[in-house]
Amino acid sequence: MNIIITIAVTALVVLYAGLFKAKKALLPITLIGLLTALGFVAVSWNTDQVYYGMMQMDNFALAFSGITILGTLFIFLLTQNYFAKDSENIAEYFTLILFALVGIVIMVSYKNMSMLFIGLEIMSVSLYILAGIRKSNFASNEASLKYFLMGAFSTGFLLFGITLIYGATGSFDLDAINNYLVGNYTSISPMFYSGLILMMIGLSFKIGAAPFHFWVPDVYEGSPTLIMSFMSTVVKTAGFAAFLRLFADTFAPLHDFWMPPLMVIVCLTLLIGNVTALFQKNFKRMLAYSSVSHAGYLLFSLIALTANSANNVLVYAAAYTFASIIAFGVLIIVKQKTGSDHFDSFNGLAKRNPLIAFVLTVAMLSLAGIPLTAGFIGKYLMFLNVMQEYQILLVAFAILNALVGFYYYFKVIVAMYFKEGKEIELETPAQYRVVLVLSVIITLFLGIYPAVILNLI
Amino acid sequence: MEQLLLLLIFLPLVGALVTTFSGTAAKHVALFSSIVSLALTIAVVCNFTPDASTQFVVNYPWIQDLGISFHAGIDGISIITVILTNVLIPLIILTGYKHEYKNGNALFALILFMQSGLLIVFTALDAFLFYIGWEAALIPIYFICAVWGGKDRIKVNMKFFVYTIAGSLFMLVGIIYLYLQNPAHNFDIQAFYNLNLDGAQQGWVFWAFFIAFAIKMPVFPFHTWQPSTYTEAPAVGTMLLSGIMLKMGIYGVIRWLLPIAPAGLQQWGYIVIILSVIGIIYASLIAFTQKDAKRLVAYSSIAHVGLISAGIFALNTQGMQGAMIQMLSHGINVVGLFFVLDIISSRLKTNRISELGGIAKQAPILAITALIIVLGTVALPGTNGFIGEFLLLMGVYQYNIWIAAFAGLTIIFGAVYMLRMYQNVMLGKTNDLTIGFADIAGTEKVVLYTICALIIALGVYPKPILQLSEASVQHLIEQVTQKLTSVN
Amino acid sequence: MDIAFVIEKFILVTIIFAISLLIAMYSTYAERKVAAFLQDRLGPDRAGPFGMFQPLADGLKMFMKEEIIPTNANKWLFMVGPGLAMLTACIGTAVIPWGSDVQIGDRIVPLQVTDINVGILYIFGVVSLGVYGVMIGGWASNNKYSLLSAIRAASQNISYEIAMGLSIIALLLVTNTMSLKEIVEQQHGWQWNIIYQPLGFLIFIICAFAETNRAPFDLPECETELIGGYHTEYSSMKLGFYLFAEYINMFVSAAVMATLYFGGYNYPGMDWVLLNAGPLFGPLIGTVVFFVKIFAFIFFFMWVRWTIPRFRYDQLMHLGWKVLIPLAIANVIITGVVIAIIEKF
Amino acid sequence: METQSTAADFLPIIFQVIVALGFVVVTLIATHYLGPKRKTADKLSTFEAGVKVVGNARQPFSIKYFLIAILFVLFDVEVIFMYPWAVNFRELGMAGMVEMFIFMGTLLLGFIYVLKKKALDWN
Amino acid sequence: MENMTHQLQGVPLNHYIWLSAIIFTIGVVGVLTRRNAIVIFMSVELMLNAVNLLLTAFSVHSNDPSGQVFVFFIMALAAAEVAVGLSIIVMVYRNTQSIDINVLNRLKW
Repeated sequence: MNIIITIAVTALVVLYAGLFKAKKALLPITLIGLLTALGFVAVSWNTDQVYYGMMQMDNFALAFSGITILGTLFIFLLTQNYFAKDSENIAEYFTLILFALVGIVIMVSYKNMSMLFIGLEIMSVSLYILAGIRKSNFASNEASLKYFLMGAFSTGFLLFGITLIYGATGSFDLDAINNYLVGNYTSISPMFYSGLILMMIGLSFKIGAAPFHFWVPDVYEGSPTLIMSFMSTVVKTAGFAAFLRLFADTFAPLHDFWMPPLMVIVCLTLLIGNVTALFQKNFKRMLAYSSVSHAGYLLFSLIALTANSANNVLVYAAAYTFASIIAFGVLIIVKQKTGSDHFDSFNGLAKRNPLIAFVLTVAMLSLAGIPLTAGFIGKYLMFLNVMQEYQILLVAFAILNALVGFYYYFKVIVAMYFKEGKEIELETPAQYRVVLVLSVIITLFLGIYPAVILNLI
Repeated sequence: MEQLLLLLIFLPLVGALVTTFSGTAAKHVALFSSIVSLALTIAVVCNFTPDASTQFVVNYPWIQDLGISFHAGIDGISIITVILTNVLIPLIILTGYKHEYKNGNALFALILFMQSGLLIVFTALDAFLFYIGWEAALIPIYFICAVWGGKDRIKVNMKFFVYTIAGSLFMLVGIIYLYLQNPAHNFDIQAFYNLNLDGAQQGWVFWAFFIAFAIKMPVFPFHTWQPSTYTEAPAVGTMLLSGIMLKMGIYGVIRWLLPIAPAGLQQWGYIVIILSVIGIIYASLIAFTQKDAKRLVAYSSIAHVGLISAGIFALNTQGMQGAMIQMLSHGINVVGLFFVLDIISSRLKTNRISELGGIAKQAPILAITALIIVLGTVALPGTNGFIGEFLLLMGVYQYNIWIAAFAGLTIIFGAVYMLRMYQNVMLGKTNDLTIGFADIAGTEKVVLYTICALIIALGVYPKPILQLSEASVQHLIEQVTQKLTSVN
Repeated sequence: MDIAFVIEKFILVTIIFAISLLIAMYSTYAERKVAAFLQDRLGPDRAGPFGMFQPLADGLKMFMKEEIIPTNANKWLFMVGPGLAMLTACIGTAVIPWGSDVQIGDRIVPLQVTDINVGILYIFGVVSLGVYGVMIGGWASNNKYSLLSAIRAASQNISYEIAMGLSIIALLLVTNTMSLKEIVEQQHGWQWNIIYQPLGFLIFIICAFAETNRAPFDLPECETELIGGYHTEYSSMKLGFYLFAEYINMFVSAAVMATLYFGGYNYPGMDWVLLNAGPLFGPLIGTVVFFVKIFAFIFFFMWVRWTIPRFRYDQLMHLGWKVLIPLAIANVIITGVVIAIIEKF
Repeated sequence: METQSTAADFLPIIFQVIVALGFVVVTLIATHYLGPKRKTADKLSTFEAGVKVVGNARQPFSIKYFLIAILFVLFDVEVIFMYPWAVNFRELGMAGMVEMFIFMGTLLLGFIYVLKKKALDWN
Repeated sequence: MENMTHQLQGVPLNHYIWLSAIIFTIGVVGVLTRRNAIVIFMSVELMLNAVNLLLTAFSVHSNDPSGQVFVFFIMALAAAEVAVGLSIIVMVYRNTQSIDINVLNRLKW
């Protein structure tokens, strides 16, 4: 609760700081606010507070809050020189991101369907605007509109699902719903099943899982890169946390019912995400599709529900978040210099910018899941989880997809190291360097010694 | 004593780090580091008791929640590969001395990094650690080949990489499967050995592991990545690949596949042997037709490895011992061969056999050393190749006489195409291209002399090496037979 | 189905409907008379004594005029517009308590169409709907002036609606109910809400002026800028509807103000009257009092129209957003705090 | 607590709607037939103060109006939340009041922001 | 009177469910088939209103006020969505002079 209040107040303070033309103070205020929020995360660890039956700050919620806040913090650091050329309303963008973060924290800690909805909407509405902050840019406009229409559409599904479940159980409370499932296992209302499927569809839309992913690449590509990095890392993580909280805990008794459709979603997501990513010539678009495929891996943990599912998602999400932040950070720098986000603009990057090339390499290796990076641990845990139920075919399928993944992640490495290009020297602002290096350290550290994060939840 | 192993593994890493930031002195730093490693290896060998036990064991908990520990040690089998690695790395670094590499310090750092990965592979007693090392060794070689390679390097390397990683992912599945079967929920090798898997399970595990190893070795028909990769890779890369990396596959079979899934081996081993023999013949035939010396050596390597794998899968002491010794010899010989070719190509910019000739007149020392290496490769008695191939053939013979007969062809084939190549390249008329060929000097001499010395020494007096591994091999065979009887 | 109930309600509805139409008609007459009085002239005096039949003549004229629908206009919406305006104006009276229950024979008849527990919200809803009539008419005319005027009307209405809603909240803090009937009952005798909510009432009445598009907030009809306003293109009874709707709205808002702040049908000394006048006439006297209050408000509306000059549009928005809304919020807070102090919780 | 209104309480409103609707429809139809019909092109064209019609009226207008509409939607919906609170003010007591004041404070912050952004300035 | 009230109150829950489902489906079909951004948006609002209706019905049926409270939330957030959504549509319109979503296909997949 402190966390939410802190972030919300920070958002307002930033908004007003912007109003009174205190541009220099924006970032420091934001950072202080986020660090305070992180402090609260640490302080409330293991306390498992429930707030009015609406939110539960258990370790699950706190861990995901921590990662999303940290991710946001990094993304804020990447704002250096980013917005200035786009608009005067920097404070508003900051505020919107912070508001989205408030929604995210609510999303990961809800204990009542209404909070899920509210959190989701706070987040989504902020993002609709953020996607379109380049007002005169056509792609940005389009991204914003598409995201908005799709978001609102999926919210409709989600709400109808919630309503049906409410009709069946008479409550929005997760515990009550769970009790209903356990208590009436043999006579569950058909409304509940349809509600569950509708919720699954709605949430799949939100996290961009196939076949409800079609908006993802367009929206991601159209949005400003920084916003895209926020959407595809922090927001996605939150979406999964929300998904997980609902399905892994509350709906767990019905696992046999919802697992098959989920499996279809997972397979489709993996296949479509990977195969389409393979054919992209544009780094940003490739990242968009790869983010779809990562949604597939993340959903893996729900196919085989074990005590570790939640933690596995956490590890994977952490790995994915930090690696992606690196990728986006580098993309922003490169695009600022070359004006293009094609793979070609990375050609020969390694010669003049060994540090950038190195961090991006680590990020790509992590996304591809090479050992000694966090991404490997994430994938390993997912495989392990599914192997426990001996879904060998599924694992084989995932492995094939992982192979495809290597192929396109290495494209950029190939471009950087092995291809000749204009020898460009990138300016890496200090804050970028901090973020990139920190993220690499986190990625490698989690890859080499993941024990710190393995038993968090 | 444990510290010795840790030092062995992590020294190259430190070396790599220092090398990266040491500017123009990079190659010296790298060489120094590798020589220290070699010295440590000698220390290890001196302290090694030649029995079946695993020595220098280190066992630290690493990721306890997942049952992963940093568990490594050296026994008679791994010591051979450790020696191989640490002997070859300084030589390979030395071969790189003459070249003017762009970003040379990165190259040498990567070599050292790879050394570390290889040593982890060869000493790991924890399946997860083994896997980590397996992949850790792959990344540097990928970069080495792709950055400093020939003009087709990108495509070729991607193929190589995807092949290898595909294999290793299957292996990962196998490892996870074993982990789940293991009631103790850890990756300990001994626990894996003790698992009671039925025949079918062992069959699955066998294939999961075998594909990874087969791609690495490479066994026919998983070899398609190899010749082009060898050709496109820079000389150091080729040497690393053929000299050491290849042995990862062989070592993996001996260390992991055999003891864990002997029943699977029994079920499917004949297929592997047949594949190996097909590979031997196929590679030899192709080698005949090669116009490029580097490709020829690459194919010869496939043929040799085919024999090694046949020997291993024959599942007897001779075959296994032969494999051990041949791993070492093949590593040395093939590095030598590639270095000779590298010397030629760095001077003449070509490796096409038809364009060369008469080098011997211009560069007698090179010709002599090359001859020794070629003879070693064709397994002339008195050279290191002879012992290994002889033992391997013995092993295969015990398994099946016809297969042995076919496998024996390799020796003849090998002799024919290798010597023909030697003849065409070194002897004959000196042409316009080769007329100004300068003889070897400096570091080239150091490397080639060392290699020749090793070839002859091992050929004449292989006993110490055989002794080192004998007990462990014996133990391994016993273990496997015991397990086989218990399953059946 | 309870037939008696339905019949009773239909009769009541019809009566109220007729009365409001009548009042609206005569408001036009009154307006001219008041204007004349304020400007020291005579006003209509030809049709009937004192021009009493003037409204009837006007009405008849409306009926008999030619109906013009411009070719560019959207026909359906052009007709729906005035209809909707009239309709929403007419149904607003449904929840206003015209008097306390009367007893006719054995039957107790409430002088209120219906007493729902969200009466205030109902009125608000209906008033908001009224904007649609204006918007649709203005848009359907396909005339720039009409459109601009309609938009102005709409944004004016919605701007003042917020302040109005906020001022009502302060009132609700006092009354604790949204049923108009109950609100009136609470103001028994002379305990009118105006005593507790003077500021709220001030805000409300200003907003009421704006909501009914009456001067000084009659910008949508500002002839100097916008010709005839949103009904420039209208003629015949459709124009009549717009004009009529406006007067009915005035009547309704006068009634609402009287109900909410001036005790409705309550007056000092009513207990004594009720006791002596019997179950039928006692309440009817209350009703008369109520209508007196309404007329007073209507007169006030007219008085203001001919006294205060029209606002500029920016002044209007400024007043609505920057003065009334903060004031209304302050009013809510003060009211809340004061009640909290008095009740000591 | 409020008296619960039932669906039946809303029935008379429907009666009133019926009556009003009947009146409106009948009157519209009646005038349609009563008035004279002498149509000319000039009469049917859009009236723009006697000047020739310029362009179409369906064109974008000042964004300010749009802004007002959006702000209205937002503020009005937030005000809706206060109604239940106001009605139950005494039952909710001190806690309710503090909570609502926080809510109003937030709203006020937004309002001040809008003011400061000059969204409501007309010129 | 009693009779009538009873009849009004006695609309079975199933009818509400079917009604809402139908409205919801109309909304979904509207979103999927229409090309005008505003119409799509209105279809979405239709979906939300179907939800609101059903929630209220359930709430009354099970005598649990939380369903109606939820409706409040939905309304408030829908308002926020309307505000943002319309702004986006206006922004797009100003750039393209069109709100046909078919025009918006410069980003292809």
